[in-house]
This record gives sequence, C-alpha cells and structure tokens, in this order.
Amino acid sequence: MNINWELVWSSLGPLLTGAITGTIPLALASFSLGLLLALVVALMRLSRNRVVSAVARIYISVIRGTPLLVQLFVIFYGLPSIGITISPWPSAIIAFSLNVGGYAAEVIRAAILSVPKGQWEAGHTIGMSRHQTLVRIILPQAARVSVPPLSNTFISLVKDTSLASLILVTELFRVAQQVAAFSQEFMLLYLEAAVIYWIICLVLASGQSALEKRLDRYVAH
Amino acid sequence: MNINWELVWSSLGPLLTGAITGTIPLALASFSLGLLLALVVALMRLSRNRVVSAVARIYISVIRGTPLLVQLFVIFYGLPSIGITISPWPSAIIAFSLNVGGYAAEVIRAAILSVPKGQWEAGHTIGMSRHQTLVRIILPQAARVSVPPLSNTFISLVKDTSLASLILVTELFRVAQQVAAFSQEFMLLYLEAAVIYWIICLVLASGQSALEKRLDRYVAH
Amino acid sequence: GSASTAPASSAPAAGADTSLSDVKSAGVLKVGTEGTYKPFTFHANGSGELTGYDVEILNAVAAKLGVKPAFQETQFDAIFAGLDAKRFDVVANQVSITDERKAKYDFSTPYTVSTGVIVTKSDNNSINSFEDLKGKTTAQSLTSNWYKLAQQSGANVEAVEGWAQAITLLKQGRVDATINDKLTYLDSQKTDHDAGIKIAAETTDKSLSAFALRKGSTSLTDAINKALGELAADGTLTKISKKYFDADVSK
Amino acid sequence: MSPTELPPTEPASPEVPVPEDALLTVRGLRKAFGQHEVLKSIDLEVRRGEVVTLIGPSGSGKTTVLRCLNGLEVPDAGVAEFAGQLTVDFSTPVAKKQVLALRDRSAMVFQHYNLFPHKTVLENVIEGPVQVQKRPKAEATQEARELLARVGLAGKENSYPFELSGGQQQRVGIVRALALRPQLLLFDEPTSALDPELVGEVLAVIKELADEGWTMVVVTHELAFARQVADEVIFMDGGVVVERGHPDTVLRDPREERTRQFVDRLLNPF
Amino acid sequence: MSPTELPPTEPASPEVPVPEDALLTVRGLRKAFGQHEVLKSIDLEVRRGEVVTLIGPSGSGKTTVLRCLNGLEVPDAGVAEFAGQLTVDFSTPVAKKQVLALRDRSAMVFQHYNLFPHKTVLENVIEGPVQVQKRPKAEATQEARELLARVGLAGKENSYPFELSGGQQQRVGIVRALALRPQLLLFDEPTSALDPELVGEVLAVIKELADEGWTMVVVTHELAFARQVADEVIFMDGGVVVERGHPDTVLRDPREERTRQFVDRLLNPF
Ligand SMILES: Nc1ncnc2c1ncn2[C@@H]1O[C@H](COP(=O)(O)OP(=O)(O)OP(=O)(O)O)[C@@H](O)[C@H]1O
Ligand SMILES: Nc1ncnc2c1ncn2[C@@H]1O[C@H](COP(=O)(O)OP(=O)(O)OP(=O)(O)O)[C@@H](O)[C@H]1O
Ligand SMILES: [Mg+2]
Ligand SMILES: [Mg+2]
Repeated sequence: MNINWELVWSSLGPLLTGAITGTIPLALASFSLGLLLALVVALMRLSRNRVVSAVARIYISVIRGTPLLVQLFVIFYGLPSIGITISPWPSAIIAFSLNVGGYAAEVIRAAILSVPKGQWEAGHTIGMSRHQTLVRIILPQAARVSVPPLSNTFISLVKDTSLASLILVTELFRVAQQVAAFSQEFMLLYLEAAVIYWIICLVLASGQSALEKRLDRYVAH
Repeated sequence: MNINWELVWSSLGPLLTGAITGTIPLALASFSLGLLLALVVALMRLSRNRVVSAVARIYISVIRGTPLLVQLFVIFYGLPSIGITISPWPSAIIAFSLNVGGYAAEVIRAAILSVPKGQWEAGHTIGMSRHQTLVRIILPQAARVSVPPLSNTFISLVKDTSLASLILVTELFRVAQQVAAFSQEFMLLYLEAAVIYWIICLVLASGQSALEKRLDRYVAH
Repeated sequence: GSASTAPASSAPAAGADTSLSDVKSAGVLKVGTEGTYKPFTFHANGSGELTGYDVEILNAVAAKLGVKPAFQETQFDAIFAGLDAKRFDVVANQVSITDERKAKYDFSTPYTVSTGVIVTKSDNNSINSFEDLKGKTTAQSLTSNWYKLAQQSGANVEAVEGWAQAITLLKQGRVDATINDKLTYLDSQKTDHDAGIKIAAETTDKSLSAFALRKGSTSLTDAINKALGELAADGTLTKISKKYFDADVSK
Repeated sequence: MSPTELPPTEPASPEVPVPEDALLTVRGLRKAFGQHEVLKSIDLEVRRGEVVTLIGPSGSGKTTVLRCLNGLEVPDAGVAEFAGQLTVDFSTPVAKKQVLALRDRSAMVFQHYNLFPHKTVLENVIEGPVQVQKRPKAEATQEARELLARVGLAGKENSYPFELSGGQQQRVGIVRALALRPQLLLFDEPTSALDPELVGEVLAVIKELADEGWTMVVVTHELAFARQVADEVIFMDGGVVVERGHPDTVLRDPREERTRQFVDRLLNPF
Repeated sequence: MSPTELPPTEPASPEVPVPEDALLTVRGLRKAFGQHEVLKSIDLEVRRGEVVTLIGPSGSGKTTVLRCLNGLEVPDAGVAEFAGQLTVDFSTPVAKKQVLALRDRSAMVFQHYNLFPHKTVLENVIEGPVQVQKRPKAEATQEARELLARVGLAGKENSYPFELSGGQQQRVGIVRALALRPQLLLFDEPTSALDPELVGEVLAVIKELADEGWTMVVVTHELAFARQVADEVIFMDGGVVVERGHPDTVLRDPREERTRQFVDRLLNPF
C-alpha cells in the first residue's frame, strides 16, 4: 500500500475549504434551526390535544422512517413541480433542519418527561403557569439530560451533510469526490475526508463534555 | 405533477424483492452481529483496565466520527491492497456490524450504568460473581432500558443499508436506482422506495412497542 | 441521429415553447453536470476550475447564444431529476442517446462520436470480443448506456459509481471486465500509463453523446444545434476535441 | 398570587391568634382516578391560625386532599370556600382562573422538597415572588434572606440544593412557601424523607410557624408532633374521615377501633 | 457460600442460644475513600446468637462497617476472624477468594430492599441457593416457600416486587438473605425506607429471627427496637466507636455526651 502523500497534501487545502465553507456552516445552521423546530414538535407531541399530537407523531415517523436522501430530493427536485423552487443552500438547510427536527424532537420529549413530576408541581404551587414552569423550571433541567443524545444527533448531521452535494451544495465530501475524479485515487481521498470528519466530531465531542461540565454545576459530582 | 402509476406498479415487485432479499436480511444479520459486538465493546469500555477501555473508546470514536460510506469503502476497496479480499455480502455485513457495534455499544453502556448500583450489591451479597451478576441481574434490566435507543439504531441501519449498493450488494435502493436509470424517473422511484422504507420502519417500531410491553411485565404500569 | 426534430406536441407544457426566450431574457444557461467525470466534466487538478470536453463545448455554445453558462454540479442520479425540476436547462455530461432517454428528453445534435471498449487486465486472454462476455462479470456505472450493452452481451453486471471503482474492481480481480467509452480509457491511460489494463475489444457501432434538454424545449434545442453547427464549421469543436483526445471525436 | 389578591391581614406577623373565624371550608370533596374513588366526600374546616393535622394509612387519600386544596388536582365534586372571598364549586366545570385563585391562597411543602435543583437557595425562594407575584427583586431578596436566616440558613443563600442536607433542603422548601405569603400552608409529610436525626430541626421550624399564627394543614406520621402542635387531628382511611377531634382524644383515646389500631401501630411498632 | 462451607451447626434451627463463643471478631478496621477516612480503627465482636445494633448519625460509617463485613468493600486495614475457620488480614493485599469466603458467611438486607425487579418473589429467593450454592432447585424452592410462609408471604411467590408493599418487599429481602443460610445476618436500616405503619411488620420478623437464635448486626434508628432486641448497642460517630454496651446503658444512661445528644434528638425530635 503506497500512499500518494503529495496528493494528500495538495488536496488538504481544498478539502478543508470544503469543510469550512460547506460542511460546518451547513451543519451549524441546520442544527440550530432543527433544534428550534424539534422543541416545537416535542411540545406538540406532548400536547393533550390529540390532533396536534398526532400531527407531530406522523411528522416524526416520516422523517425517521424515510431516507434523508429522498427528503433532500423531494425538497429540491420535487417541490418545483408544485411551483416551489428553492435555491440549493436554503433547500439544504430546510431539509437538514426538518430532519434534525424529527430526530431531536424525540430526544427533547424524552428529556422533558425525565424531569420529575414534582418539579411541575413545585412550579405550580408557587403560582407559575404551565408555560412559565416549562420555560423556567423544566426546560433548563431537560437541557442537561438532552446534551449527550443531541450531540449524537449533531455528529450524525455533520456526516449526513455529505448528501448535500446531491442538491448542488459543495462541501467536504463533494470536494473529495472532485479531487478523486481527477486523480482516480478515491480510496485515499475518502480516507482523508474521513479523517477531517473525525476531527470535526472529536471537537464536537469535547464541546459536549465542556457543556455537560458547565451544566453539571448544580448536581452532585 | 402527473404520476406514472404504471411504473409505480410494475416496479413494486422488483423493489419488494430488493427489500426482501437485500435490505431486510442485511439489516437483520448486521444488527444481530453488531449487537453482540456492541455488548463486548460496552463491557470493554466499562472495564477497569485502562488499555482495554481505551481501545473500546477509540473504536467507538472512529466508528461514530467517520462516514459509514468510507467504512464500507475501506473494507471493500481498501482491504484488498493489504491482501484481504472479501466478497460484497460479507463485506457489507462486516461493515454494518462494525458500525452498529460502535453506536450500540454506547447505548448498552448507558443502559448498564442505569441499573442501580444496589442491584450489583444484591447480586454480590447472595454470593454471585461479577460475571454472574452481570448476566443474570444487570443485563436483563439493562435490556429493558436499551430497547428504545437500540430500535432507533436498527431503524437507522435499515436506511443505511442503501449504501451497500456501493459495494455491489443489491438491495431496495439499488433496485430503485436501476429502475430509475432505465425509466429516468428518479423522483418517482425514490419516493416509492421511501414508502417501502417507511413501512419497514413502522413495522419495526410496532415490534419495539410489543417488546417493550413484554419486558414491562415486571414494572409498575 | 439527432432527436431535435421531436414534435413539440409531446411536450408536457401546454403553452408556447419559451425555452429559448427564457434563457435569453435571463442571460444565463443553467447546465447540469457531474463535475467528476474525467475528461468530460471535472475540476482542473482536482480542485481547480470546472473544465473538460463537454464543459468547453458548452461554453462555446453559450457564447454563440449570447448567454452565460451556469454550471450546477451534482451526482448523476440527480441530474435528470434536476432537469425535470427545471433546475437546469440542459445537461452536459456525455449523455448517450438511447431510446429510453429519447422518449423523455430532447437531444441536441451529438458532439461526441465514440466507441465502447471492453477493458480487461493485460494478462487476461479469455475475452476478445463482446460474445466472450457471456457469463463473465463486468462493473458498470448504472446510469450509463454501457450497463445495458454489458447486459445484452450476457455478462453479470455489478453496478459501480464510476470508472475509478470499476478499474479498482478489475485490478482486484473481482470483476473480469468493464465496458466504457474508449475516450475515458484513453484519457486515463494518458495520465496513469497503467500497463495492468488493456482494451480487449471495441464496438463496431458508434455511440453518440449529446446535450439533453427537457421535452418541448424545441426553440432552445434548435438554437443549440445551430450553434453546434457553426462551431463545427469554424473548427472550434475539432480544436477542443484535439485538446482532450488528440483526435477529432466530435463527428 | 398577584399582589392585588394579597390577604388583607398579613399572616407573617400576627402574633396574636385570630379568633375562630373559618379561613377555609370544604364540603363534600370527591375525587376518583379512573374507577378508583380516592376521596369519598371529605369535609374540612380550617380556622385562621389553626393547625390541622391529617393522619392515616398509606393510600388513604391524605396527599390527594392537600393537592385538591392547592389546585394541583381538580376534584370531581365538592365546594371549597376561602374566607368569604372565593368559592369554588367543583361539581360544575371549573374555570382555570378559579383553580389559580385557589392555588394563590395556599402554598405546599412537599415530602421530597422538590426544590429546583438548577437554582440556588436564594433563587428558589424568590422565584415565586419575583416571577409570579412581580414583586421587586431587591425587596424579594431582602425578605428571602430574612426568612432564610430565621430558619437557620443564613449563609446558604448561594448554595445549590445538592449541597445541603435533607433537613436544610426541607427548610428551604418551607421558606419558598412562606415567601409567597399564602393564607394557608400545606405540608405533605414534610419530615418523612429525612434522616431521623434531621427530623427535629424541620419540626421545630414548623412548630415555630404555628406559634407565630400561620394557618396550616399538615400531613404527618409524627404523632408526638401532632399532639403538641395540632388544634385538630383528622384520621382518614380509605378516602373517608374516620375520626376527627382534639389531638388528646384522637391520639390517646380514639372513639373508633380503626383509629386506635393505626395509632397503636405507629407508637409501638412491635 | 458453597455447600461444603456450610456452618457445622445450622443457625436456622438452634432454639437454644449457643454459649458465648465469638462468631466474628474484627480488630482495627480502617477504610478511607480518597482522602476521607470513613472508618478509623473499628473493633467489633459478635457472639453466636447475639444481636448487635449499630446506631449513629448519618455519615458516621455504619453502612461502611456492614459493607466491609459482607465483602462489598475492601477495608484498608484490620483483621476479620470468623469463628476460627477464616482469618482475613486487610493490611496486606487480600485475595479475591478470601473476600468471597467472607461474603459467604454473611448476608445483607438493604435499606432499599434491592430486590431483583425482573424476578418473581420466589425467583428472588432461590437465585442464591440455586445459582450460587448449586442446591437442587426443588429443594431450594421448597425451603423458600416455607421461609416465605413464615414471614407471612405465603401466596406471594409468583408476584413481582413492584406488586408488593414496601414492608412485603423488605420481608422478601430478609427471606432472600435467610435462604443463603449465612452464619451472620447484616441489616442496614431495614425499616427506614418504609411507610411508618409498615415498620412494625418488618421489625417483628427481625425480632423473631433474633429469638430463634440467628446472629445479626443491625444498623437502625429504631431505638425502641434496639432496646428490646439488642444484646449490645454500639454508637458510632465520625468513623469511631464512641460508646458500646448493653442497650439499657447506652440508650438510657450513656456515659458519653455525644451519645446522649444523639439519643435525645431521636427520642424527642422537638
Ligand atoms: N395521579 C393518580 N392516578 C391514579 N391514582 C392515584 C393518583 N394519585 C393518587 N392515586 C391513588 O390514590 C390513592 C390515595 O393516594 P394518596 O397519595 O392521596 O394517599 P396518601 O394518604 O397520601 O398515602 P401516603 O401515606 O402513601 O402518601 C392511592 O391509592 C393512590 O394510588
Ligand atoms: N463509595 C464511596 N465513595 C466515597 N465516599 C463514600 C462512599 N461510601 C460512603 N462514603 C462516605 O463515607 C461516609 C460514611 O458513609 P456511610 O454510608 O457508611 O454512613 P452511614 O453511617 O451509613 O450513614 P447513613 O445513616 O446516612 O446511612 C460518608 O461521609 C459517605 O459520604
Ligand atoms: Mg401521601
Ligand atoms: Mg447508611
């Protein structure tokens, strides 16, 4: 196995550019929006209104039950046939946000349910409304619980963004394919891309630890 | 949007065949093996031996930090360069099992840690060894806790098997691509495949509920 | 055989054909291409400008039309979906003209005339013709017309993503052969000088590649054809072809 | 409890017990969970400055009574009347506003404290006054510090609950309730989650509050405490009031056999 | 506990108390967690048929003593000697086998029962005899049924723990320990997680076992129980034994001020 180190080196710049201008901003934007959406969907899912809860349930089921690739296809190539044409980047962000929204909603729902019922009651007994209790008492505690699974969702998202090339967004993996197409060294380029993905994920994981530590200030060690 | 229903109908047979002879057996085999592997890795990760635990930790990090596509490529296209040539199906099963092994290991580890320490002590006080307590007391309880997250892993796996087409395994998604390549109806075929994936996932999800109910027989309702 | 004369009546669009006027008024011709198919559409040095035989020809066509080409790169799966969804006006990606495709899309006059070749390992003497493929295994890109040719020759076909993977499988001994465009083979040999592979046979039929357009884009197709005719006449096509293939493959 | 609804007399100061005017009257309180009738027509009368203790076996419905009074549970039937100002009839559908009004008049101290783990002691206490009652933060903080000092927690303002012992946490729970200036304090087995040697410090605080004239309903298993502090003891079993009266009667010489058995079992466990 | 290591005299039957021969002698037991010295040289002597109760404030190290005796914790120093047969010196590295041998001689009953939630009552009880001691399942089942009947749980064999009250669960915990036929029973606050009215039923069972001649060490806050059942009361504080002696002395008229304070606080919480 002889490795073309020169190619590894010369492709590093373009790959990193792909990561910095494609993968990372796409993942960040989609995760932030997806998280907001997930919170709404999780609350809908927990709603006592059966219709609202059913809508959320179906949404989650479809998002989690169908391949992300198809979701991207539908939004970018399918919607124009009903008159909605969205540019590549917005399409990508919408598709990935919707996807994160489905996965993270279940995480957030579980986290909310994991906060002891007594915390709701304590909120109520000091006169707080449902909404106030949710925002000031329950969600801050749910946040702590949901950090590890949400960080998993984020890490998955980073790797999933490689599908964005299907809808004309150039990111890390697309750059690797381009370089590989020219040099015919797809194995090497894919490995190189994998290492970059891994580093991004390691950074995310250490961010997760730091965040957990910060949120842990109020629990026994 | 006019839909070519004839194509939908005529491709249904091939797509279902792809699911039944490709997607489903691949997912089942990889999940079973991956679960075994995950158990071993989880126990290694929990081991007091620092080297063993570090090996498990690195394995998990690499598996979760790099794209599955690259893992498949390395095993199928990369290993031959060091003299190991594995056929498509075994390659796919190995790659997916290794992948599930990394993800499910963390689920199982968390589930084991979620069993109260008192259960270990109760096992010890009746004279059980660490191993006996693990097998007879801890794992049965951890199993209950890990059903929901493991079923998520399974559902992800089902959709991820579509990547097996990259290493010459014919499954549902590959069939969809084949039919689409000839009819040029990518959107339609992908949607049809998505519906089949969704149905598989719905079946899995209801299997999950049934299993949870069964395992719930010993907890208060 | 050009498909540009396909009757406009088969167009799904109910209104008049505005394909040319739309492009002209936008001043931009949206082009779908893979960007990873050397030497037709790829990035110079792997990460530089998009270039290649198809790309240069399309640039020349666009210049004639007086519009700017806007290349949009994606996987082959998505290229036709993109054309259907009006994401692109035209596909420039060595699209071979086949009956199935002619039924759904309009084609320009072809700008590539080539043959298909069977590529095997150099030490493989068992395959000398397309008949010899019977029972053998070949690696083909699913979306290429060579896939069908391999099947018709009686080969077991493994679907791969592209040339690089096909050659990898070939050299690993996992497939016996791959059929591809002779031009692709020649180009890869130009850079790799790989003595491990050879041409085992060549088709007698010519394969024609052209720009693909949405059905009913008659005015745009006509304009492109007109431009291609002028570019053929003034020697531009030959010049581009010589640059990439040291030969004129444009007719 | 919004400021406009504050009781006319502040219960935090009246050292002189208010005469026997009823603060809360409950009639025919019923509550079922599904098929299970947990409360079968409970009557209750609490006068200003009075301490009522509820005793009874597990599952008899004691907690449910408190939860109904605090609006955490909506009863199926019954009428609750707060000192003439507020009457809620549960037989008809009850407006949310009425439940909130009910809740504003009382504050609950929970068996497991239910402090907010992500907030400091001080933040736990001022959360209600500042966020709900919209009182100025400085004023609420000032008052919270005084209350904390009174229960022996001066200096713990910036600790998180996990840094405190169980007894300290429960005292914070009590202060959190007091800071709302409710008309009625509800205690649900406030010491039964505590280490035995920490029970005393919490009971002492409750007794002090009783001496200061706070009106309270206390569910407890501490019969010695009930005997010393309660004005009335109510023994419940199976969702009904079996016996009620002065602690000396109910706890020493009950009329009902069931009461005697229960009290005996608690006083002489073997 | 393998059958070959069974004690020569079965403690399950000796109605006549065995004379004052020491079953367990512990000298100089020390244990630290990190910097925190939890046990600072504890001595202990338990004679056959004797009941020793450990009392003391939270954190004084009572649970740690029991855990060391049961081999759940490995002490840093000290010697434990079981009736001449087994001597373990913790000052030197201890073989796993010795820890197991120690564990075989005793069985622990936990504050929170720690029943196996996924096994029925019967399965909980026979798990040790069948899986560890390799006794025939039929025999173990037969014995388990008898023991369950003796603590008033006949008919509950096939229930799951969650279907039982706390008192019933703790009685299963006791039977699970008994079924191992240990030489020594260790109880760690066996009633402090129970509803007050369920305390009695569990204490009654323990008292009965004491009367039958079982040797036991009981950590408890139930001073009345200690007074009635214990042969010796040991008061611990801060990891040392402050005072030990006959319950009448230690609980009624202790020599040490610290003991008096603790006992007072428990008996008169306010
Ligand atoms: N939310 C609920 N859903 C269903 N049943 C409930 C609910 N809350 C309480 N119960 C049932 O109502 C009955 C009375 O409960 P409650 O908590 O009021 O009793 P308690 O007297 O406070 O008992 P304890 O001394 O154990 O606290 C019990 O049988 C309980 O199982
Ligand atoms: N595994 C451990 N790691 C660190 N510290 C521990 C551990 N186990 C116990 N401790 C500490 O050792 C001290 C004694 O604990 P122990 O549980 O023996 O006390 P206890 O007398 O049983 O108290 P309680 O009445 O609360 O049960 C406590 O300060 C406790 O925090
Ligand atoms: Mg209660
Ligand atoms: Mg303890």
